[in-house]
Amino acid sequence: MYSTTLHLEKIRADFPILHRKVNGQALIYLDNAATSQTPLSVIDAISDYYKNTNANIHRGVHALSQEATDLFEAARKKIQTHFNATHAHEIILTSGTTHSINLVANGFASLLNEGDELIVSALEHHANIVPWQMLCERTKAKLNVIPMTENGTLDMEAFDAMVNSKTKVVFVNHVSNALGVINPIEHIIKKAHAVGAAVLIDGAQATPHLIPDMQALDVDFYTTSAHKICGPTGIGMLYGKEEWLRKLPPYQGGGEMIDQVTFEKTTYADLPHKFEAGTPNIAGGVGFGAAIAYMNSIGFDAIKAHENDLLHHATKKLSEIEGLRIYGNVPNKVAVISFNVTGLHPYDIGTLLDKMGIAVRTGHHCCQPIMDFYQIPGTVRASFAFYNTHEEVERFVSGLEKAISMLR
Amino acid sequence: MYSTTLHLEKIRADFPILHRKVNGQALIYLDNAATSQTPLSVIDAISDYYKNTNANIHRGVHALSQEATDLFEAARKKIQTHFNATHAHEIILTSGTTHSINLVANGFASLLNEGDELIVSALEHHANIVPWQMLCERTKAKLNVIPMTENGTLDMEAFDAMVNSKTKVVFVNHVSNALGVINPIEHIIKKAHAVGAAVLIDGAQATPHLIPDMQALDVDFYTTSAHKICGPTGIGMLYGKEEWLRKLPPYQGGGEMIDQVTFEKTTYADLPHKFEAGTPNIAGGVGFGAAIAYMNSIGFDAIKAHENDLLHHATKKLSEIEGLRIYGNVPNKVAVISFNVTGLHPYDIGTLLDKMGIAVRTGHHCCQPIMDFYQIPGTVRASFAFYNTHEEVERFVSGLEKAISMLR
Amino acid sequence: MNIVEKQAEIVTEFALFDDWMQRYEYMIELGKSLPLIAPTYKTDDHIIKGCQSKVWVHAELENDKIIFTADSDAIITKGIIAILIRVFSNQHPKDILAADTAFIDEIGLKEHLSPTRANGLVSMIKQLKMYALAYQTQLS
Amino acid sequence: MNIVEKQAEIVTEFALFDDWMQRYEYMIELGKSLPLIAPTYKTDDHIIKGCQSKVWVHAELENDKIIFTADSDAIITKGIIAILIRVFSNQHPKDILAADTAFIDEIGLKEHLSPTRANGLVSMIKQLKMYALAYQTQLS
Ligand SMILES: Cc1ncc(COP(=O)(O)O)c(C=O)c1O
Ligand SMILES: Cc1ncc(COP(=O)(O)O)c(C=O)c1O
Repeated sequence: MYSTTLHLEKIRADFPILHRKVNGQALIYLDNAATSQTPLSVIDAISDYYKNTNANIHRGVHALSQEATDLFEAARKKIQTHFNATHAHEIILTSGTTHSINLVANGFASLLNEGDELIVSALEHHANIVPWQMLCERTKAKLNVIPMTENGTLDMEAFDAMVNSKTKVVFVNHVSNALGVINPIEHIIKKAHAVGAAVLIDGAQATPHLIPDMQALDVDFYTTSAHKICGPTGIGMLYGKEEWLRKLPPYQGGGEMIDQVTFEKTTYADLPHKFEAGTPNIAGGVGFGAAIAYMNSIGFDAIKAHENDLLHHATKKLSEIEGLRIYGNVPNKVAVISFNVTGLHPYDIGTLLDKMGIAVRTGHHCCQPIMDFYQIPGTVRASFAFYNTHEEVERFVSGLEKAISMLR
Repeated sequence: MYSTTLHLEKIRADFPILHRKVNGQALIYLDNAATSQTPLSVIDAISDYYKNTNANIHRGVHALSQEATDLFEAARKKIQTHFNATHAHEIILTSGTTHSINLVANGFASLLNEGDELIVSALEHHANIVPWQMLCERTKAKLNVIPMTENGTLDMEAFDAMVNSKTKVVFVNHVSNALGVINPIEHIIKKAHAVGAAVLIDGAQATPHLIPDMQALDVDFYTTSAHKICGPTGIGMLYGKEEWLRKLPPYQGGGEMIDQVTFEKTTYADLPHKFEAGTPNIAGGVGFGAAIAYMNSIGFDAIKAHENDLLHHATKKLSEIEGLRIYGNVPNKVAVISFNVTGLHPYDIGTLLDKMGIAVRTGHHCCQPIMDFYQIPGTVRASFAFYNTHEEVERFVSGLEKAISMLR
Repeated sequence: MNIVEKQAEIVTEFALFDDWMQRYEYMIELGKSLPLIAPTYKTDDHIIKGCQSKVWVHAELENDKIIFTADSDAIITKGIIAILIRVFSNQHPKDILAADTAFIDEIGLKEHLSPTRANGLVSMIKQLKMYALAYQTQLS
Repeated sequence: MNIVEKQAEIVTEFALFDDWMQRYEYMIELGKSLPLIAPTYKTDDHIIKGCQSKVWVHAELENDKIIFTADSDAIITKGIIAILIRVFSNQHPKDILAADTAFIDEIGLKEHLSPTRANGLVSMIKQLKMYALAYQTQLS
């Protein structure tokens, strides 16, 4: 019963980990929103880098250093092309989404005044809340929150009423990691731009499922982590419009990001180096590029079609379970299902599923405000990737039924 | 003519890259201070992680997440043991030395007042200058510089006279990356502690050659990058004394580093998580642990003996070349030789050596103040590792002689 | 029964089961028999940190022995704390402090012994021993 | 000679050499023949960014053609800029703008063509073309 859009057997052969056993059972990995699995082509790109090319990059005159620089810059170029950024130097390679958002939030410290307003959404990951709270503490700017509604979407009327001439930055995720709901970022960007505010979109959960187009979105900042899209840990990207990246002061100080250093005065290097202090995660960058190439070799149209199949299949099956509630069960969402079963704690369900080899995430998913809204301690979250199968969905659902019967 | 202390043939077999050709010649890699090469055991640890265990760590109830967490925390433990830190939670895993220093400098922003003094040395890497300059700009603290002397050592009398009750932080590298000189950090730490100042030691260039003992040094902060000690890129450590790590506010905001998040108030997690926002470089951490294990399997006594051999051999040979000046040619140094040849530009020498397969670094080595002191555009730096051989030293010296004769 | 005997008893009980399902079903059963903490003690300062579910524990001294009561919002966690309390409740503080907890491994709950943060077993044991230490100090 | 002819001439010259040593020796030789920039132009605003060595370039228009002069503190860099100037100096701005630079690859200096920052060849070409663009705009 493999999907028709993808050659799943072949794809799954690319992922060694999908063939291992957990607690004596074949692993069913449904924790893709936390981190995706890594195909051999990415693992090999990293190994090959260390076996053949490893050297510190930029400024080295020797061949290895040049080759390593070329590999790293080729990855930046691949990322640029994938996200359709205007310039390669608009792609800052960071250690991940968290780093990217902190970089931007820190940069705004020098651009904000007391009384300025920022807008966040109630659906954000802590990574897109805490850095801005720190910024507000430093600048005395005010943080306004777009409220969420019972079905897990944003209250856009409230947002529209919230935007005004004091609004300086709006930061919202493209897709909520806790619920999988796709937010109306096009509208948010247009509305914010109308009052001259900058918009940062946290794309950590969107990029595994779709290709956001930087130029079409006209977004100011967009960020993701490689480990969410089949890439390695410790590397991610911050896209920033050139004009914004020029406006923001540098974040970290160190090598690479300087032009001239004296103890009296230091001047900074050009983009992208201004924001890439120190030796970057070179192997990580190379792996990130390989991951983008891998995903495109599968094709995002096919990925989307297959994932939607899985999502609808699973949603239908789960809806038949008594007392099961799916949070954020709206049409416009990615293949993530967040749910609870009346009277049962998500931790209990997760623990029993794990004994059956089924990996789901339980807890607040770094989104405590959403849990507070629903007044729940957490949810069980099953998140799917293109390498998951309908059989896995079946096994997950029957495993869940078994767990429920044990716990009731 | 392999060294007697190390089984070099066996060791070199661990490093695939050492067997490759560059510009048609067998590679001689003498750019170890920029980044060290990576043994198979580290490459395999990373590959194995992705093939068998990859999952997002902490808070996951499923087996993969637990296993990945255990691997990552075992690496932290290995690092703790290696550097003899009192607690594992005193080891913060960062993306590298640059990140570590920025974390500490940023933390002091809330602890300093106008008029407070900081002490830096003239021998620092930009990574240990620029973050503190940014801090001084933010806090109006004053940056004092320990001057250097003609032979590349620090003027310790000037330092002693500089320390006073207004001194709040002193930051010096253990070993200068541009010159290889070992600085008297024990004295610096004692003197600074006498006035209650904190000391950060940048150990990026010391840790490949010796094992600093955190407890014996009684240092407050110590930092290095894994890629300097046979580990992967994108990961490093910040050791901090527990009391100091508790005093410093968090650096980046995000997942993992929080206890409770509401839009009104956020509280932070305990050490080490308070300083590890977001998904860490998990595979990098695992590789870092493997690198520490690898270095210890060779043994630092043997490493030191062999590197000293290479250093003395090379120093002797180079000293015979007319017009060649070694900077920082003092007894207390690691296996790094920084030099110039009268009338020749380091870039020219580096370029010709590269054509002969010999990788050295040329330029300011991210230490412009040192270059300004000597009034030179840069130096040629040959930096040795335990896997280098006497034959390589010979070929380097004769290659250099050839380059000089071409350029003169 | 002393701590070692109680541990042995539990190990014997769990040895009857063939698979994890039976073990977990029994643990859930045990959770239902947990001596419940008085509602007044179900406060934040009785919560054990480091669990994904909430666990409250209270300790009282009776005749130089500690009586533990507890609760959790998750049933498996309740089972785990129930096992610990069955072993440690009604024991002298010094015996609690001296006890080892290798039996956890023997009853097939090894995965809960990892010092990571998702499960709270290590934190629970630590907390029970903290109570013991406090009362021990008070007694001596 | 036009640009293409000059490039062909240089390619022919370099084809005589068997190995990199001869090529570099010749380049160093060429460096010594570089039409030197007047000392007054050896200022920071004539420096080309992106080289590890310093390179100064100046351009003047004579009879609708650009005359380049230059200098560097490194001799190999001097050789590289000398080759570029030999090709581009005394040419019309529009021809300089239209020229391709594939000959660099043919004379075995491919490694200098990487757009990384350690060597400055790409920056040098860019700078020469910038001068050409400026004068071209002025002429039209
Ligand atoms: C002494 C010293 N400090 C700091 C650094 C910066 O380390 P990284 O680039 O790994 O952050 C280096 C590496 O070049 C160094 O040699
Ligand atoms: C929506 C969202 N934002 C931010 C993050 C943080 O990403 P990272 O941990 O890779 O920095 C995540 C990942 O958990 C996420 O899902």
